[in-house]
Amino acid sequence: MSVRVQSEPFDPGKELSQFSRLVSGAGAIVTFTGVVRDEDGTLNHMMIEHYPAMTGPAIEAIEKEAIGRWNLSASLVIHRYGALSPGDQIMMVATASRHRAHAFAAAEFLMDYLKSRAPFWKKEFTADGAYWVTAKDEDEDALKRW
Amino acid sequence: MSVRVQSEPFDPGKELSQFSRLVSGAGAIVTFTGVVRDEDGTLNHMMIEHYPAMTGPAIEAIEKEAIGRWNLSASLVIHRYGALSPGDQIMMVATASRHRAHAFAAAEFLMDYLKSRAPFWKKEFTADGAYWVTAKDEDEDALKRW
Amino acid sequence: MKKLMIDLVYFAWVRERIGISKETLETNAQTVAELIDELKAREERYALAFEDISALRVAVDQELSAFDASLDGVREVAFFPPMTGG
Amino acid sequence: MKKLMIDLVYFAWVRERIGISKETLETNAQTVAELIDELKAREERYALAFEDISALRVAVDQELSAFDASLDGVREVAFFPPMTGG
Repeated sequence: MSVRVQSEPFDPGKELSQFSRLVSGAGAIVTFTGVVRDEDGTLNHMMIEHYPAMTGPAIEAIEKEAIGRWNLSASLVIHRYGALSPGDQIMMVATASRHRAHAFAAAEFLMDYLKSRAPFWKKEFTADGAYWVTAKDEDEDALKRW
Repeated sequence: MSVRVQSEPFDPGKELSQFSRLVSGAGAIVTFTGVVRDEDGTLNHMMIEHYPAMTGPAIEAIEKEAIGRWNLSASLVIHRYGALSPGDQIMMVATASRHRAHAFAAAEFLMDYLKSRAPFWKKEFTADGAYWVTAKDEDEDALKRW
Repeated sequence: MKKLMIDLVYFAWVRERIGISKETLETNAQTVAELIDELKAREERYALAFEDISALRVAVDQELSAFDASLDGVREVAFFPPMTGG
Repeated sequence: MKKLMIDLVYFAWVRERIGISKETLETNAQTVAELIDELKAREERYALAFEDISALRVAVDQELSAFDASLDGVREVAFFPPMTGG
Protein backbone atom coordinates (compact mmCIF):
# COMPACT_ATOMS: atom_id res chain seq x y z
CA MET A 1 0.00 0.00 0.00
CA SER A 2 1.38 3.35 -1.01
CA VAL A 3 0.07 6.92 -1.11
CA ARG A 4 1.88 9.88 -2.59
CA VAL A 5 0.52 13.42 -2.62
CA GLN A 6 2.91 15.68 -4.48
CA SER A 7 3.20 18.78 -6.62
CA GLU A 8 5.92 17.26 -8.81
CA PRO A 9 5.05 15.52 -12.09
CA PHE A 10 5.28 11.74 -12.25
CA ASP A 11 5.72 9.27 -15.09
CA PRO A 12 2.84 6.74 -15.20
CA GLY A 13 4.96 4.31 -17.25
CA LYS A 14 7.79 4.30 -14.71
CA GLU A 15 5.27 3.91 -11.91
CA LEU A 16 3.66 0.91 -13.62
CA SER A 17 7.08 -0.70 -14.24
CA GLN A 18 8.01 -0.30 -10.60
CA PHE A 19 4.61 -1.49 -9.40
CA SER A 20 4.79 -4.59 -11.67
CA ARG A 21 8.19 -5.57 -10.32
CA LEU A 22 6.84 -5.27 -6.80
CA VAL A 23 3.88 -7.56 -7.38
CA SER A 24 5.03 -10.14 -9.91
CA GLY A 25 2.81 -13.17 -9.52
CA ALA A 26 -0.31 -11.19 -8.71
CA GLY A 27 -1.90 -12.17 -12.02
CA ALA A 28 -3.80 -8.96 -12.71
CA ILE A 29 -2.64 -5.34 -12.60
CA VAL A 30 -4.96 -2.42 -13.37
CA THR A 31 -3.93 1.22 -13.61
CA PHE A 32 -5.92 4.40 -14.03
CA THR A 33 -4.23 7.63 -15.07
CA GLY A 34 -6.06 10.96 -15.01
CA VAL A 35 -4.86 13.61 -17.46
CA VAL A 36 -5.80 17.32 -17.62
CA ARG A 37 -8.05 17.78 -20.66
CA ASP A 38 -7.61 20.91 -22.72
CA GLU A 39 -11.41 21.27 -23.08
CA ASP A 40 -11.16 22.14 -26.78
CA GLY A 41 -8.38 24.61 -26.15
CA THR A 42 -10.29 26.79 -23.64
CA LEU A 43 -8.31 25.69 -20.58
CA ASN A 44 -5.20 27.67 -19.80
CA HIS A 45 -4.21 25.88 -16.63
CA MET A 46 -5.64 24.35 -13.46
CA MET A 47 -4.82 24.78 -9.77
CA ILE A 48 -5.43 21.88 -7.40
CA GLU A 49 -5.74 22.76 -3.72
CA HIS A 50 -5.78 20.16 -0.97
CA TYR A 51 -5.99 19.75 2.81
CA PRO A 52 -2.54 18.43 3.74
CA ALA A 53 -3.43 17.24 7.25
CA MET A 54 -6.35 15.21 5.91
CA THR A 55 -5.35 14.10 2.39
CA GLY A 56 -2.84 11.38 3.26
CA PRO A 57 -4.91 9.77 6.04
CA ALA A 58 -8.13 9.96 3.98
CA ILE A 59 -6.54 8.20 0.99
CA GLU A 60 -4.88 5.62 3.24
CA ALA A 61 -8.25 4.81 4.78
CA ILE A 62 -9.77 4.36 1.31
CA GLU A 63 -6.88 2.16 0.21
CA LYS A 64 -7.14 -0.01 3.32
CA GLU A 65 -10.81 -0.56 2.61
CA ALA A 66 -10.06 -1.52 -1.01
CA ILE A 67 -7.30 -3.94 0.01
CA GLY A 68 -9.62 -5.67 2.45
CA ARG A 69 -12.62 -5.88 0.14
CA TRP A 70 -10.75 -7.23 -2.89
CA ASN A 71 -7.80 -8.94 -1.24
CA LEU A 72 -5.28 -6.84 -3.18
CA SER A 73 -1.65 -7.84 -3.10
CA ALA A 74 -0.65 -4.21 -3.71
CA SER A 75 -2.09 -0.78 -4.36
CA LEU A 76 -0.78 2.65 -5.24
CA VAL A 77 -2.33 6.12 -5.30
CA ILE A 78 -0.51 9.20 -6.57
CA HIS A 79 -2.30 12.56 -6.62
CA ARG A 80 -0.81 15.91 -7.57
CA TYR A 81 -1.67 19.39 -6.33
CA GLY A 82 -0.61 22.85 -7.48
CA ALA A 83 -0.54 24.19 -11.05
CA LEU A 84 -1.22 21.77 -13.91
CA SER A 85 -1.42 22.32 -17.66
CA PRO A 86 -3.47 20.47 -20.29
CA GLY A 87 -1.85 17.09 -20.98
CA ASP A 88 -0.31 16.87 -17.50
CA GLN A 89 -0.95 13.78 -15.40
CA ILE A 90 -3.14 14.64 -12.39
CA MET A 91 -3.26 11.32 -10.62
CA MET A 92 -2.81 7.60 -10.90
CA VAL A 93 -4.18 4.50 -9.22
CA ALA A 94 -2.74 0.99 -9.50
CA THR A 95 -4.13 -2.25 -8.09
CA ALA A 96 -2.85 -5.83 -8.15
CA SER A 97 -4.84 -8.95 -7.43
CA ARG A 98 -5.00 -12.63 -8.35
CA HIS A 99 -8.21 -12.00 -10.31
CA ARG A 100 -8.87 -9.42 -12.99
CA ALA A 101 -12.39 -8.62 -11.77
CA HIS A 102 -11.01 -7.74 -8.32
CA ALA A 103 -8.24 -5.54 -9.69
CA PHE A 104 -10.74 -3.67 -11.89
CA ALA A 105 -13.33 -3.25 -9.14
CA ALA A 106 -10.76 -1.99 -6.64
CA ALA A 107 -9.35 0.56 -9.11
CA GLU A 108 -12.83 1.89 -9.93
CA PHE A 109 -13.72 2.02 -6.26
CA LEU A 110 -10.55 4.00 -5.47
CA MET A 111 -11.28 6.41 -8.34
CA ASP A 112 -14.87 6.95 -7.23
CA TYR A 113 -13.72 7.74 -3.72
CA LEU A 114 -10.90 10.01 -4.81
CA LYS A 115 -13.35 11.98 -6.95
CA SER A 116 -15.74 12.73 -4.10
CA ARG A 117 -14.11 11.97 -0.76
CA ALA A 118 -10.44 12.92 -0.93
CA PRO A 119 -9.94 16.59 -0.01
CA PHE A 120 -8.91 18.07 -3.35
CA TRP A 121 -10.45 21.04 -5.13
CA LYS A 122 -9.82 22.07 -8.72
CA LYS A 123 -9.91 25.60 -10.09
CA GLU A 124 -9.83 26.07 -13.84
CA PHE A 125 -8.27 29.14 -15.41
CA THR A 126 -9.77 29.80 -18.84
CA ALA A 127 -9.86 32.65 -21.33
CA ASP A 128 -13.23 33.60 -19.77
CA GLY A 129 -12.04 33.64 -16.18
CA ALA A 130 -11.32 31.33 -13.26
CA TYR A 131 -13.90 28.85 -11.97
CA TRP A 132 -13.99 26.26 -9.21
CA VAL A 133 -14.92 22.91 -10.66
CA THR A 134 -18.26 21.84 -9.20
CA ALA A 135 -18.87 18.31 -7.98
CA LYS A 136 -20.96 16.24 -10.40
CA ASP A 137 -24.07 14.37 -9.33
CA GLU A 138 -22.84 11.41 -11.35
CA ASP A 139 -19.66 11.26 -9.25
CA GLU A 140 -21.71 11.18 -6.05
CA ASP A 141 -24.01 8.56 -7.59
CA ALA A 142 -20.99 6.45 -8.59
CA LEU A 143 -20.21 5.93 -4.90
CA LYS A 144 -23.55 4.28 -4.24
CA ARG A 145 -22.69 1.09 -6.07
CA TRP A 146 -20.00 0.07 -3.58
CA MET B 1 -6.28 1.35 -32.46
CA SER B 2 -3.40 -1.07 -32.22
CA VAL B 3 -3.04 -4.85 -31.95
CA ARG B 4 0.21 -6.71 -31.38
CA VAL B 5 0.49 -10.50 -31.18
CA GLN B 6 4.06 -11.45 -30.40
CA SER B 7 6.29 -14.01 -28.72
CA GLU B 8 8.74 -11.34 -27.48
CA PRO B 9 8.40 -9.89 -23.97
CA PHE B 10 7.12 -6.33 -23.62
CA ASP B 11 7.47 -3.68 -20.93
CA PRO B 12 4.04 -2.51 -19.66
CA GLY B 13 5.56 0.70 -18.29
CA LYS B 14 7.10 1.67 -21.62
CA GLU B 15 3.85 0.79 -23.37
CA LEU B 16 1.86 3.03 -21.00
CA SER B 17 4.33 5.91 -21.46
CA GLN B 18 4.04 5.66 -25.22
CA PHE B 19 0.26 5.28 -25.11
CA SER B 20 -0.06 8.34 -22.82
CA ARG B 21 1.97 10.51 -25.16
CA LEU B 22 -0.25 9.44 -28.02
CA VAL B 23 -3.50 10.37 -26.30
CA SER B 24 -2.69 13.37 -24.11
CA GLY B 25 -5.94 15.21 -23.54
CA ALA B 26 -8.07 12.08 -23.36
CA GLY B 27 -8.69 12.59 -19.65
CA ALA B 28 -8.79 8.94 -18.60
CA ILE B 29 -6.38 6.11 -19.37
CA VAL B 30 -6.91 2.57 -18.07
CA THR B 31 -4.48 -0.34 -18.46
CA PHE B 32 -4.75 -4.01 -17.62
CA THR B 33 -1.67 -6.21 -17.46
CA GLY B 34 -1.89 -9.97 -17.12
CA VAL B 35 1.03 -11.73 -15.44
CA VAL B 36 1.78 -15.48 -15.24
CA ARG B 37 1.09 -16.58 -11.67
CA ASP B 38 3.41 -19.11 -10.10
CA GLU B 39 0.46 -20.96 -8.51
CA ASP B 40 2.29 -21.38 -5.22
CA GLY B 41 5.43 -22.57 -6.92
CA THR B 42 3.82 -25.50 -8.77
CA LEU B 43 4.03 -23.93 -12.23
CA ASN B 44 7.21 -24.52 -14.15
CA HIS B 45 6.24 -22.72 -17.34
CA MET B 46 3.36 -22.16 -19.73
CA MET B 47 2.98 -22.49 -23.50
CA ILE B 48 0.48 -20.29 -25.31
CA GLU B 49 -0.67 -21.50 -28.72
CA HIS B 50 -2.68 -19.32 -31.10
CA TYR B 51 -4.31 -19.31 -34.54
CA PRO B 52 -2.22 -16.77 -36.47
CA ALA B 53 -4.64 -16.30 -39.39
CA MET B 54 -7.49 -15.52 -36.99
CA THR B 55 -5.91 -13.86 -33.95
CA GLY B 56 -5.18 -10.41 -35.40
CA PRO B 57 -8.53 -9.99 -37.20
CA ALA B 58 -10.48 -11.32 -34.18
CA ILE B 59 -8.83 -8.85 -31.80
CA GLU B 60 -9.22 -5.99 -34.28
CA ALA B 61 -12.95 -6.73 -34.51
CA ILE B 62 -13.24 -6.68 -30.71
CA GLU B 63 -11.30 -3.41 -30.50
CA LYS B 64 -13.44 -1.77 -33.17
CA GLU B 65 -16.55 -2.69 -31.23
CA ALA B 66 -15.08 -1.25 -28.01
CA ILE B 67 -14.04 1.99 -29.71
CA GLY B 68 -17.55 2.46 -31.10
CA ARG B 69 -19.39 1.61 -27.90
CA TRP B 70 -17.33 3.83 -25.59
CA ASN B 71 -16.06 6.45 -27.99
CA LEU B 72 -12.43 5.69 -27.19
CA SER B 73 -9.77 8.08 -28.42
CA ALA B 74 -7.24 5.22 -28.45
CA SER B 75 -6.86 1.54 -27.60
CA LEU B 76 -4.07 -0.99 -27.48
CA VAL B 77 -3.98 -4.77 -27.16
CA ILE B 78 -0.76 -6.76 -26.81
CA HIS B 79 -0.90 -10.54 -26.41
CA ARG B 80 2.03 -12.93 -26.27
CA TYR B 81 2.30 -16.54 -27.39
CA GLY B 82 5.00 -19.18 -26.92
CA ALA B 83 6.80 -20.10 -23.70
CA LEU B 84 6.21 -17.97 -20.61
CA SER B 85 7.53 -18.26 -17.04
CA PRO B 86 5.92 -17.22 -13.76
CA GLY B 87 6.19 -13.43 -13.42
CA ASP B 88 6.22 -12.87 -17.19
CA GLN B 89 3.72 -10.47 -18.71
CA ILE B 90 1.19 -12.35 -20.86
CA MET B 91 -0.86 -9.51 -22.23
CA MET B 92 -1.88 -5.90 -21.85
CA VAL B 93 -4.87 -3.76 -22.73
CA ALA B 94 -4.96 0.06 -22.70
CA THR B 95 -7.94 2.34 -23.31
CA ALA B 96 -8.26 6.14 -23.43
CA SER B 97 -11.47 8.12 -23.19
CA ARG B 98 -12.77 11.47 -22.00
CA HIS B 99 -14.58 9.74 -19.14
CA ARG B 100 -13.19 7.31 -16.60
CA ALA B 101 -16.27 5.06 -16.61
CA HIS B 102 -15.92 4.58 -20.37
CA ALA B 103 -12.20 3.80 -20.19
CA PHE B 104 -12.83 1.24 -17.41
CA ALA B 105 -15.80 -0.41 -19.15
CA ALA B 106 -13.96 -0.70 -22.46
CA ALA B 107 -10.89 -2.25 -20.80
CA GLU B 108 -13.03 -4.81 -18.96
CA PHE B 109 -14.98 -5.59 -22.13
CA LEU B 110 -11.76 -6.16 -24.07
CA MET B 111 -10.43 -8.43 -21.32
CA ASP B 112 -13.63 -10.48 -21.16
CA TYR B 113 -13.53 -11.00 -24.91
CA LEU B 114 -9.85 -11.83 -25.02
CA LYS B 115 -10.40 -14.47 -22.32
CA SER B 116 -13.11 -16.34 -24.23
CA ARG B 117 -13.16 -15.23 -27.85
CA ALA B 118 -9.60 -14.59 -29.01
CA PRO B 119 -8.00 -17.82 -30.33
CA PHE B 120 -5.40 -18.51 -27.64
CA TRP B 121 -4.91 -21.72 -25.67
CA LYS B 122 -2.73 -22.12 -22.60
CA LYS B 123 -0.92 -25.27 -21.54
CA GLU B 124 0.62 -25.37 -18.08
CA PHE B 125 3.72 -27.45 -17.35
CA THR B 126 3.87 -28.38 -13.68
CA ALA B 127 5.78 -30.85 -11.53
CA ASP B 128 2.75 -33.19 -11.91
CA GLY B 129 2.57 -33.00 -15.70
CA ALA B 130 1.28 -30.82 -18.50
CA TYR B 131 -2.35 -29.69 -18.67
CA TRP B 132 -4.40 -27.60 -21.05
CA VAL B 133 -6.08 -24.79 -19.11
CA THR B 134 -9.84 -25.27 -19.27
CA ALA B 135 -12.20 -22.38 -19.95
CA LYS B 136 -13.98 -21.16 -16.82
CA ASP B 137 -17.74 -20.79 -16.63
CA GLU B 138 -17.20 -17.44 -14.92
CA ASP B 139 -15.28 -16.18 -17.98
CA GLU B 140 -18.13 -17.19 -20.27
CA ASP B 141 -20.62 -15.60 -17.87
CA ALA B 142 -18.58 -12.39 -17.78
CA LEU B 143 -19.37 -11.87 -21.48
CA LYS B 144 -23.10 -11.77 -20.84
CA ARG B 145 -23.01 -8.36 -19.18
CA TRP B 146 -21.99 -6.55 -22.37
CA MET C 1 -19.90 26.41 29.97
CA LYS C 2 -16.39 25.55 28.86
CA LYS C 3 -14.83 27.81 26.24
CA LEU C 4 -13.13 25.98 23.39
CA MET C 5 -10.09 27.02 21.36
CA ILE C 6 -10.56 25.69 17.86
CA ASP C 7 -8.52 26.03 14.69
CA LEU C 8 -10.68 26.78 11.67
CA VAL C 9 -9.43 26.05 8.17
CA TYR C 10 -11.10 26.95 4.89
CA PHE C 11 -10.60 25.63 1.37
CA ALA C 12 -11.51 26.53 -2.22
CA TRP C 13 -14.24 29.18 -2.57
CA VAL C 14 -15.00 29.07 1.17
CA ARG C 15 -11.43 30.28 1.73
CA GLU C 16 -11.81 32.89 -1.00
CA ARG C 17 -15.09 34.27 0.40
CA ILE C 18 -13.82 34.44 3.96
CA GLY C 19 -10.50 35.84 2.76
CA ILE C 20 -8.24 33.75 5.01
CA SER C 21 -7.18 30.12 5.02
CA LYS C 22 -6.83 29.61 8.76
CA GLU C 23 -7.75 31.19 12.08
CA THR C 24 -8.06 30.22 15.74
CA LEU C 25 -11.34 30.91 17.51
CA GLU C 26 -12.44 30.93 21.12
CA THR C 27 -16.03 29.76 21.15
CA ASN C 28 -18.96 28.62 23.30
CA ALA C 29 -20.39 26.57 20.42
CA GLN C 30 -21.05 22.93 21.29
CA THR C 31 -21.66 21.67 17.76
CA VAL C 32 -20.54 22.48 14.23
CA ALA C 33 -23.96 23.99 13.52
CA GLU C 34 -23.67 26.35 16.50
CA LEU C 35 -20.18 27.28 15.35
CA ILE C 36 -21.52 28.18 11.91
CA ASP C 37 -24.26 30.36 13.45
CA GLU C 38 -21.63 32.18 15.51
CA LEU C 39 -19.44 32.76 12.44
CA LYS C 40 -22.38 33.96 10.30
CA ALA C 41 -23.29 36.52 12.95
CA ARG C 42 -19.76 37.85 12.95
CA GLU C 43 -19.31 39.42 9.54
CA GLU C 44 -20.87 39.63 6.10
CA ARG C 45 -18.08 37.55 4.47
CA TYR C 46 -18.84 34.65 6.84
CA ALA C 47 -22.58 35.03 6.27
CA LEU C 48 -21.86 34.80 2.54
CA ALA C 49 -19.57 31.77 2.86
CA PHE C 50 -22.07 29.84 5.01
CA GLU C 51 -25.16 31.06 3.15
CA ASP C 52 -26.06 27.64 1.74
CA ILE C 53 -25.01 24.80 4.05
CA SER C 54 -26.06 22.17 1.50
CA ALA C 55 -23.20 23.39 -0.72
CA LEU C 56 -20.67 22.79 2.08
CA ARG C 57 -18.86 19.92 3.69
CA VAL C 58 -17.20 19.87 7.10
CA ALA C 59 -14.30 17.86 8.49
CA VAL C 60 -13.80 17.63 12.25
CA ASP C 61 -10.23 16.79 13.19
CA GLN C 62 -9.66 15.74 9.55
CA GLU C 63 -12.67 13.41 9.37
CA LEU C 64 -15.74 14.17 7.26
CA SER C 65 -18.56 14.86 9.72
CA ALA C 66 -22.20 15.85 10.01
CA PHE C 67 -23.16 19.43 10.84
CA ASP C 68 -24.60 18.35 14.18
CA ALA C 69 -21.26 16.84 15.26
CA SER C 70 -20.11 17.73 18.76
CA LEU C 71 -17.08 19.98 19.22
CA ASP C 72 -16.13 18.32 22.49
CA GLY C 73 -12.37 17.74 22.50
CA VAL C 74 -12.07 18.93 18.92
CA ARG C 75 -8.97 20.82 17.79
CA GLU C 76 -9.60 21.60 14.12
CA VAL C 77 -12.69 22.18 12.00
CA ALA C 78 -12.43 22.53 8.22
CA PHE C 79 -15.05 23.94 5.85
CA PHE C 80 -15.01 23.41 2.10
CA PRO C 81 -17.20 22.69 -0.93
CA PRO C 82 -17.73 19.10 -2.14
CA MET C 83 -14.42 17.60 -3.18
CA THR C 84 -13.38 17.44 -6.82
CA GLY C 85 -10.33 15.21 -6.81
CA GLY C 86 -9.35 12.46 -9.18
CA MET D 1 -22.55 -33.20 -55.89
CA LYS D 2 -19.58 -30.88 -55.93
CA LYS D 3 -16.44 -32.07 -54.12
CA LEU D 4 -14.78 -29.46 -51.88
CA MET D 5 -11.10 -29.03 -51.11
CA ILE D 6 -10.85 -27.73 -47.56
CA ASP D 7 -7.91 -26.96 -45.28
CA LEU D 8 -8.43 -28.30 -41.78
CA VAL D 9 -6.48 -26.84 -38.85
CA TYR D 10 -6.42 -28.11 -35.29
CA PHE D 11 -5.34 -26.44 -32.06
CA ALA D 12 -4.55 -27.34 -28.46
CA TRP D 13 -5.67 -30.85 -27.40
CA VAL D 14 -7.62 -31.34 -30.64
CA ARG D 15 -4.30 -31.04 -32.48
CA GLU D 16 -2.63 -33.37 -29.97
CA ARG D 17 -5.33 -36.06 -30.28
CA ILE D 18 -5.38 -35.98 -34.06
CA GLY D 19 -1.61 -35.80 -34.15
CA ILE D 20 -1.27 -33.17 -36.88
CA SER D 21 -1.88 -29.43 -36.98
CA LYS D 22 -3.05 -29.11 -40.57
CA GLU D 23 -4.30 -31.19 -43.51
CA THR D 24 -6.17 -30.70 -46.76
CA LEU D 25 -9.28 -32.78 -47.36
CA GLU D 26 -11.42 -33.54 -50.37
CA THR D 27 -14.95 -33.94 -49.10
CA ASN D 28 -18.63 -34.24 -50.02
CA ALA D 29 -19.72 -32.73 -46.70
CA GLN D 30 -22.03 -29.74 -47.06
CA THR D 31 -21.87 -28.57 -43.42
CA VAL D 32 -19.41 -28.57 -40.54
CA ALA D 33 -21.46 -31.30 -38.83
CA GLU D 34 -21.26 -33.54 -41.90
CA LEU D 35 -17.53 -32.90 -42.09
CA ILE D 36 -17.15 -34.02 -38.47
CA ASP D 37 -19.11 -37.21 -39.15
CA GLU D 38 -16.84 -37.96 -42.09
CA LEU D 39 -13.70 -37.39 -40.00
CA LYS D 40 -14.99 -39.50 -37.10
CA ALA D 41 -15.63 -42.42 -39.47
CA ARG D 42 -12.08 -42.18 -40.75
CA GLU D 43 -9.91 -43.17 -37.80
CA GLU D 44 -10.00 -43.73 -34.08
CA ARG D 45 -7.93 -40.58 -33.34
CA TYR D 46 -10.56 -38.41 -35.09
CA ALA D 47 -13.38 -40.23 -33.31
CA LEU D 48 -11.61 -39.44 -30.04
CA ALA D 49 -11.00 -35.78 -30.89
CA PHE D 50 -14.62 -35.19 -31.93
CA GLU D 51 -16.12 -37.42 -29.22
CA ASP D 52 -17.80 -34.56 -27.34
CA ILE D 53 -18.83 -31.74 -29.66
CA SER D 54 -19.94 -29.56 -26.73
CA ALA D 55 -16.27 -29.34 -25.69
CA LEU D 56 -15.30 -28.00 -29.12
CA ARG D 57 -15.45 -24.74 -31.03
CA VAL D 58 -15.22 -24.30 -34.78
CA ALA D 59 -14.05 -21.38 -36.92
CA VAL D 60 -14.99 -21.26 -40.60
CA ASP D 61 -12.62 -19.11 -42.63
CA GLN D 62 -11.33 -17.65 -39.34
CA GLU D 63 -14.76 -16.73 -37.98
CA LEU D 64 -16.34 -18.52 -35.01
CA SER D 65 -19.29 -20.48 -36.42
CA ALA D 66 -22.08 -22.88 -35.52
CA PHE D 67 -21.74 -26.60 -36.27
CA ASP D 68 -24.54 -26.45 -38.83
CA ALA D 69 -22.66 -23.80 -40.85
CA SER D 70 -22.49 -24.43 -44.61
CA LEU D 71 -19.17 -25.27 -46.21
CA ASP D 72 -20.13 -23.67 -49.51
CA GLY D 73 -17.18 -21.60 -50.73
CA VAL D 74 -15.23 -22.26 -47.53
CA ARG D 75 -11.44 -22.64 -47.69
CA GLU D 76 -10.43 -23.31 -44.07
CA VAL D 77 -12.11 -24.94 -41.08
CA ALA D 78 -10.48 -24.85 -37.64
CA PHE D 79 -11.34 -27.05 -34.64
CA PHE D 80 -10.24 -26.27 -31.11
CA PRO D 81 -11.39 -26.26 -27.47
CA PRO D 82 -12.89 -23.10 -25.88
CA MET D 83 -10.33 -20.31 -25.92
CA THR D 84 -8.29 -19.47 -22.84
CA GLY D 85 -6.58 -16.19 -23.69
CA GLY D 86 -6.07 -13.10 -21.56
